[in-house]
Amino acid sequence: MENLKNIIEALLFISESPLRLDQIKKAVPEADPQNIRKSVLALKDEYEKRAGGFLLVEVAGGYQFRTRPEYKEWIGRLFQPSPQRLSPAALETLAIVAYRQPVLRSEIEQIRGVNSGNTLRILLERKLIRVLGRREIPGRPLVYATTQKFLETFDLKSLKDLPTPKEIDGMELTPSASPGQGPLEVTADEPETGKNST
Amino acid sequence: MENLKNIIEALLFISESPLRLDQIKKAVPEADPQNIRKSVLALKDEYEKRAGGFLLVEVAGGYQFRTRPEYKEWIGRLFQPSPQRLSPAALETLAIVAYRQPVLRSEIEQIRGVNSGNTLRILLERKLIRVLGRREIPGRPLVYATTQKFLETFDLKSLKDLPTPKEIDGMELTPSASPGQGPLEVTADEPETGKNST
Amino acid sequence: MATQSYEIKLENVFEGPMDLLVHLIKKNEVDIYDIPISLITDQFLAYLDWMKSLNIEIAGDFLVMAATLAHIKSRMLLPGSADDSAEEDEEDPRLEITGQLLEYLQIKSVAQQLCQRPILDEDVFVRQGEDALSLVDLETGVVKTDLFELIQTYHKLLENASGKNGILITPERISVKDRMTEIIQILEEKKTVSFMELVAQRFERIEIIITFLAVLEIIKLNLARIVLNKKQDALRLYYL
Repeated sequence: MENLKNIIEALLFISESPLRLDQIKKAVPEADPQNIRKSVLALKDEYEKRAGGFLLVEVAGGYQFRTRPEYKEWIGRLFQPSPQRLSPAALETLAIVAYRQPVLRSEIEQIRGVNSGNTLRILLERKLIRVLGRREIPGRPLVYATTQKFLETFDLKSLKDLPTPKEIDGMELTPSASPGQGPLEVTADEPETGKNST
Repeated sequence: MENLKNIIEALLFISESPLRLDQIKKAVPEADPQNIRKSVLALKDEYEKRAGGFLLVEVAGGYQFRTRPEYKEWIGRLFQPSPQRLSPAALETLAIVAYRQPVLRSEIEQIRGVNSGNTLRILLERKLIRVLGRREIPGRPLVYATTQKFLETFDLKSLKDLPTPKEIDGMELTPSASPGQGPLEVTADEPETGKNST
Repeated sequence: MATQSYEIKLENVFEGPMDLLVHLIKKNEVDIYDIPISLITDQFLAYLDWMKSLNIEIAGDFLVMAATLAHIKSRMLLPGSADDSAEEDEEDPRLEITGQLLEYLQIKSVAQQLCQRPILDEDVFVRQGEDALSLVDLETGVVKTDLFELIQTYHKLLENASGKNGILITPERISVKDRMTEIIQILEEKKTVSFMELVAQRFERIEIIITFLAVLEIIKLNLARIVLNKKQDALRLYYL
């Protein structure tokens, strides 16, 4: 297929959300998966070299065209102002959910030291987190996790791409420094790709 | 302004509708109108020569990026089963069925205060609810309940996982806070990348 | 007066007791692994007093932290635990707060780094949707919504409905209806189930009663048939 790269470019161009390679394969079943991959990477390269107004970015498990950050000022002038920035409290809560997922509200509050119901609600409304289910312990509390939109919003390829916490006071921060704390528990039925392994 | 062409490209890229030159001028007032025009035409030329997946076309008095028509077949394959939002009325009815099941139409209408036959039909068609049977009271009304697809759509293991209104009360939910965000797509067969993978 | 109003603004900077604690530790430039607990506790309490004097309502979370600090301080004063000779066998009571602080600082650092990334719709933008392509297939079509939207909708309905026609707005934790749904799910899977199986995992009397009521209701709805097996002296449900 000599026009495969063009077809993929058109698909990426029109898609609202990041396109995964398997989604592309579904639209172009006649193409070889290897060639699809190659074409996508070639496109990514091309746009980087071209250094135009937008780039092909790998994000949330797929690929998406995005404008280059340096042009946000002009875009902001022409289009609707973006949604309100997340408050430091909301960001903190989000960071905990991201790192400790699947996580309970009580675990979040233990780390933050404050009631976090309100910030959880805001994050749920903004679809950055979601209710994953319940933990089978007394009270059957709700379990929270981040969403696909979280990855898209913060330009993350996957949860493995989360930033690592900075070292504090020049010393390695090990979770073991917090003895007997709940959030580090690993439950058998819930795999934790999201957790950072220190 | 040496990056004018890039700024214009970014603006054209994210715009939903064709951009007129005067609109571009509004976003980049520091640029000379002559240069804006030149940059747009240069971009148009560039994309034509490149002959990729999309082009910059002059349309409706402005300029817009559009996929090349020859790729519509593949685009169609990718986007055919496009996720559809439930109307607020349908969501309301679904919420009542979910929390009150098994439930009668008359009970739904008592809570909503409006005729709900139509939304029930839509939900039945979409296989989110089903007829469970009839209640043995005068008129033998139909009894409704949610389906397996309902659970899949909302990513629930079972109905027991449905959060209770009380839990949301605990989050200090304010009715005024409405989600103005793009909804998260929930699909049954495509696991999210954001989700922990096994 | 001018300085006071300035300080009130400063107060808002603290998200909670952890934030205040971090502030105090930074201000005093002390080692997080060797917190002068007495000094920090005093300053923490002084801050609460100052808030009180300004008639600022102190959140319970701050009081909890104050109590924790006071408790650690008192344990440090116990013979044997404060001086170095005791070491090893007795854990430093400050570890409790150190661990929490480290964890909190870790999260803060992550939050900050997340914030610096190119954020969608703030720093970078994507093309707006092309809805013209939507073709809806009712049978297989996926639905664009999420759980929170569903709960929120129900919550609003309840709020609007409260006080109207005296509608019951507080569903029981384990209601007959819930139990019915569970039983029907079991029946759909297995087609048949005995009453004993249904109550096997139920230890509380109320749960057994509710199960029984649910079974009666299911039979009333003509959803299942109940048969008494004389040999085994057991009731068995068959899905219709």
